[in-house]
Amino acid sequence: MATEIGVWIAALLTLAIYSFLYKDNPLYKVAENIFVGVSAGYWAVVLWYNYAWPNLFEPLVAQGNLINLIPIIVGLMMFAPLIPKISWLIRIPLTFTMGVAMALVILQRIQGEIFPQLQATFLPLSGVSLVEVISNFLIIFGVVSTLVYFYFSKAHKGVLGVFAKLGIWFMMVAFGASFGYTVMARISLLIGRIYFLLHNWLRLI
Amino acid sequence: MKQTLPLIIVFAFGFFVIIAFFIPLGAFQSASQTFETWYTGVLAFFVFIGIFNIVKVNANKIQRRLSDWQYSIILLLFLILMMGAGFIGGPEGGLFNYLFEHMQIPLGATMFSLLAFFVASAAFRAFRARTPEATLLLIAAVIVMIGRVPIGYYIWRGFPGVVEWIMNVPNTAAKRGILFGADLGLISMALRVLLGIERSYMGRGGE
Amino acid sequence: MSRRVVMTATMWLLTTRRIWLSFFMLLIFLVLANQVELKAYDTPNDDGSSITLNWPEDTLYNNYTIFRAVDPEGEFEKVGEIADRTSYVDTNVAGGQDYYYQIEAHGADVAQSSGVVGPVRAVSHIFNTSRINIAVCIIVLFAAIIYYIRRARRGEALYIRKIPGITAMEEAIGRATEMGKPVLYVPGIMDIDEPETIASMSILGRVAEKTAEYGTPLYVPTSKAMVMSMAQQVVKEAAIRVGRPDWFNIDNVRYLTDDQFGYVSAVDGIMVREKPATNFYLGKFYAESLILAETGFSTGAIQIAGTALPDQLPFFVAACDYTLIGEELYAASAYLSQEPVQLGSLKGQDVGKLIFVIVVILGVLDRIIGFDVMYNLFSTAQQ
Amino acid sequence: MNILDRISSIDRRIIFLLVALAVIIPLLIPLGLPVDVSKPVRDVYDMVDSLPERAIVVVSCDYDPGSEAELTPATVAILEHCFRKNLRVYLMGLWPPGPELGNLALEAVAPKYERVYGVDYINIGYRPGGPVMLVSLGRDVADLVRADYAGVPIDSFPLGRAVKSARDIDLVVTLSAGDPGVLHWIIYFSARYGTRIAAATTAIMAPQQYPYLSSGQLVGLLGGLKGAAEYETLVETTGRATAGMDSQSIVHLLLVIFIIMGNIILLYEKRRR
Repeated sequence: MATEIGVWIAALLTLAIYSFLYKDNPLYKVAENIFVGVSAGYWAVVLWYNYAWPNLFEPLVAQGNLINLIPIIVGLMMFAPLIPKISWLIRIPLTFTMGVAMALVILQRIQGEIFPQLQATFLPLSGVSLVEVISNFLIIFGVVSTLVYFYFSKAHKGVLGVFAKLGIWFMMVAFGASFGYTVMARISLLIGRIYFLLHNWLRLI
Repeated sequence: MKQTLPLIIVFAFGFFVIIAFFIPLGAFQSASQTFETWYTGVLAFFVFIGIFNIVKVNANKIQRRLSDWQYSIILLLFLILMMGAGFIGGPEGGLFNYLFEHMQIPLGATMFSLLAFFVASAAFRAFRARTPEATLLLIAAVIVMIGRVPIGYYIWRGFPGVVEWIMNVPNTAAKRGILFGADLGLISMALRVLLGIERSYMGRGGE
Repeated sequence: MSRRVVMTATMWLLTTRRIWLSFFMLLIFLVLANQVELKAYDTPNDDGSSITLNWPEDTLYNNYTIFRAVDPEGEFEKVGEIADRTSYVDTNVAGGQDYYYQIEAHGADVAQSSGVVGPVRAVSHIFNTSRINIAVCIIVLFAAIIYYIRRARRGEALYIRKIPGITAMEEAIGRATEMGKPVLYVPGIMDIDEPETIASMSILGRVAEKTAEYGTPLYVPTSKAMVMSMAQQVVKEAAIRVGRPDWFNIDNVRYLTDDQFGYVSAVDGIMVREKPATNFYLGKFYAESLILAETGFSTGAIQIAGTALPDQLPFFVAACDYTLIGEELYAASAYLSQEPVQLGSLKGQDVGKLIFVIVVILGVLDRIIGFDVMYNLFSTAQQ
Repeated sequence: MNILDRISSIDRRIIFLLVALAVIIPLLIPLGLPVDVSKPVRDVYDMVDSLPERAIVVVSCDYDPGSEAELTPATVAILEHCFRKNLRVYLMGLWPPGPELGNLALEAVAPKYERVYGVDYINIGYRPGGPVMLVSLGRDVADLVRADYAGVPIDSFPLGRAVKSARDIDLVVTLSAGDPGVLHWIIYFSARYGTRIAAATTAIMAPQQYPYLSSGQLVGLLGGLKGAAEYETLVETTGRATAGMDSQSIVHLLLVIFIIMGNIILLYEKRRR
């Protein structure tokens, strides 16, 4: 068994959370609240040392870089709702960040996703092996039929209906794949914890 | 003022960033850089306000003796402990890292691993082939689940190849179709925000 | 004939002592043939802050040193070194100044200089021509969306197809009424700035109308305080609309906790205690989707789910009776609310999808013919 | 009461116990099942392997303790490869706890190859601002990064000065557990600046990455713990990922049996009606 106190703390907290599987209980709730408290504190400290001090405050205090006052003042407006009279000021940081972020969403989704993904769908249907021709055809067909499924302006009847139906089949296979992978992820996390208990704490492996 | 100024801000900054994307002139690029830096600065305050809200909600809970208020004391205690350790000892201070390594990591890692058990019980109870669509989903899921782990390879050497094909062909096709649809949705929402038609995000601040 | 020439030459070489000379000549020839062919030009579409150099790949060399001068006759100074690449961008240039470049290539045991190229000058461009395609795309999409929103606002009825999950909603509420059990509506765990949550609120309005009409209790537990106040307003207004203001009970629309797992276990508690006959999960969900759907299944409720995140859809599809997949959630919200902005945007997005389908088909045909026009049209390559 | 009825009304805690045993037993008594290597993983390996010595690789730890079990083994395996190839590592994170988790991995791997902090690798810590930050990071690293994770000015390190913009970066490897993460590296960084991106993601996110693999926007992909185990196989180390693969196999088998049994019960119930 491990002798360091740290490993014991970690192991006991791990077991406290697993006690939830039996039923909800005070031990679990204690662990849960420690987690929220510790993570929030961690965020604050890291943000300060990594970013807020060297990028915002230090240039202002040490180098007299007054332009940094702008993001600081706008950022402080996030606290405006505490004073009802000026609570509307919070809209300034909200709209500023939304403006910049949404503009970049428009640009980058087109440059980084729509265009390259369209290009990647222009697949060759000749001059490659038969398996590839079939696979490429299925990809093109799958993309088109999925798009047809999400076309809301026409009733899904006739040819459109057939495409939509096939679109949903493609999606179901894709969701099945995601499902398998998600299961894998959750199990991996469990393995990680049990490995910790057996290896670092109990020293069995 | 309360309505118009925010709408002018969102419109002006948004369209400036879009236009600057197409204009390589130095002035436009450095202005973009400045706005993006400000954005990051303002966003840092979002985190601070998040922490502030956690404190407010829990202090309120303790003060009004709402149900389970005792746990809020624990939460605040550890929040203060972590911040104290970090701000007094520095981010590389012993206690700060100790708390991170021996409390935050195991707690965070264990929290989500609980889901492994729920996946298992759901696999038994809820994942049923009630419709043709659900059947297709389950078959694909079972192939991936077996084919992606070493036992699949052990049972049949061709398994990983089948899984890769599923991932590369039907999965890619459907995910790409979904992606195009989602991108259009996002762009249309972004446009509505920039034009001030969509304002619900402002509600976070109250009236 | 050439064969004879080569033969004679070889014979001549081999039979004389001039073989050494020929070796020397061959070396010179190789060196000359391998002289690095350097190209230098103003970086296109930039702000005039750089000059791009490139040269053909050669397996003999892997390290390159770049020299620059302001006068071809003057002193060349080293500006950079680069390994395993055949291009270099000099960013340390002054606008309007003429520059001359030369590079030196180094291999395992060979070194070679290029000729001097120049003059080159860094020029500031006003429009990035390589991004015209993106500009056109933005204009087309914006135009389509704005056009349809305006049409919808003018009161024009825009058609949206029926979505299976919506018809099922009414039946499911009816079933709960028959069984005398409540309805549970979970609007996801995110705040009201998420589009999914906004869509969920429009759908909640219709669900509340129906439940109020039938007098069935409706529980709406939320994970965010803002969502709670919005949901209370929505439910209350719905009750007033159908003339049942007495039905609205503010305690049924409650804020539980922000914490993800705390919220799920509390919602699970409601399911187990109250045994609602119908569960709606509409909004943005993460890992909790699985726990909710499984618990709901075990209590025997009819479950209708909808979310846009593909990661969580599989659990809903496998464990719920009806699932609104991805954008169907927004379509359902537009369909039920008949709000012009939502209807118009949806229609505009449909135009976008139609364009994408046409582009894909043209692109594939183009590929078969072998023109690659479409491919180049959608190129976003860096220059 | 018939046996199927009894099974269908089984207490879920018994299922929990079975799952726990299916994980514990193979960890104690390893089966040593062979790990096959898939193409997306090999592509990452080949990419890293083809980089010239002293090339700069950005390793972005975009995860938190919740996904530590899946992504730390991948981080360790990639760092192992980078240091062995004498590449320079520029570690950062889009999630606050990421760089500290990365630091634990660095501390485990760097001494093995005698790599020096500030010269061979550096940790620039958490970078807030998500996608918008990535756009400005690619344009001007120096403007954005002023200090390393411990608050030491970046200019005091030789490696700190070596990266000025996206042009100086040869490869970005993102270890990604959600947003912001791999998607944002692709569409906000790579699409703008042309930098190559390789990724290790949680298994949940892996299927979403295939469209980017097929378009070449992603160089390669390590999907979940299995991806990490494959990378461990390629760099010839046995870490936590390889150790977990037997348990992973057995639990998957168990779950497939659960799914099949659940559906047999469904059929049986249908027929009885």
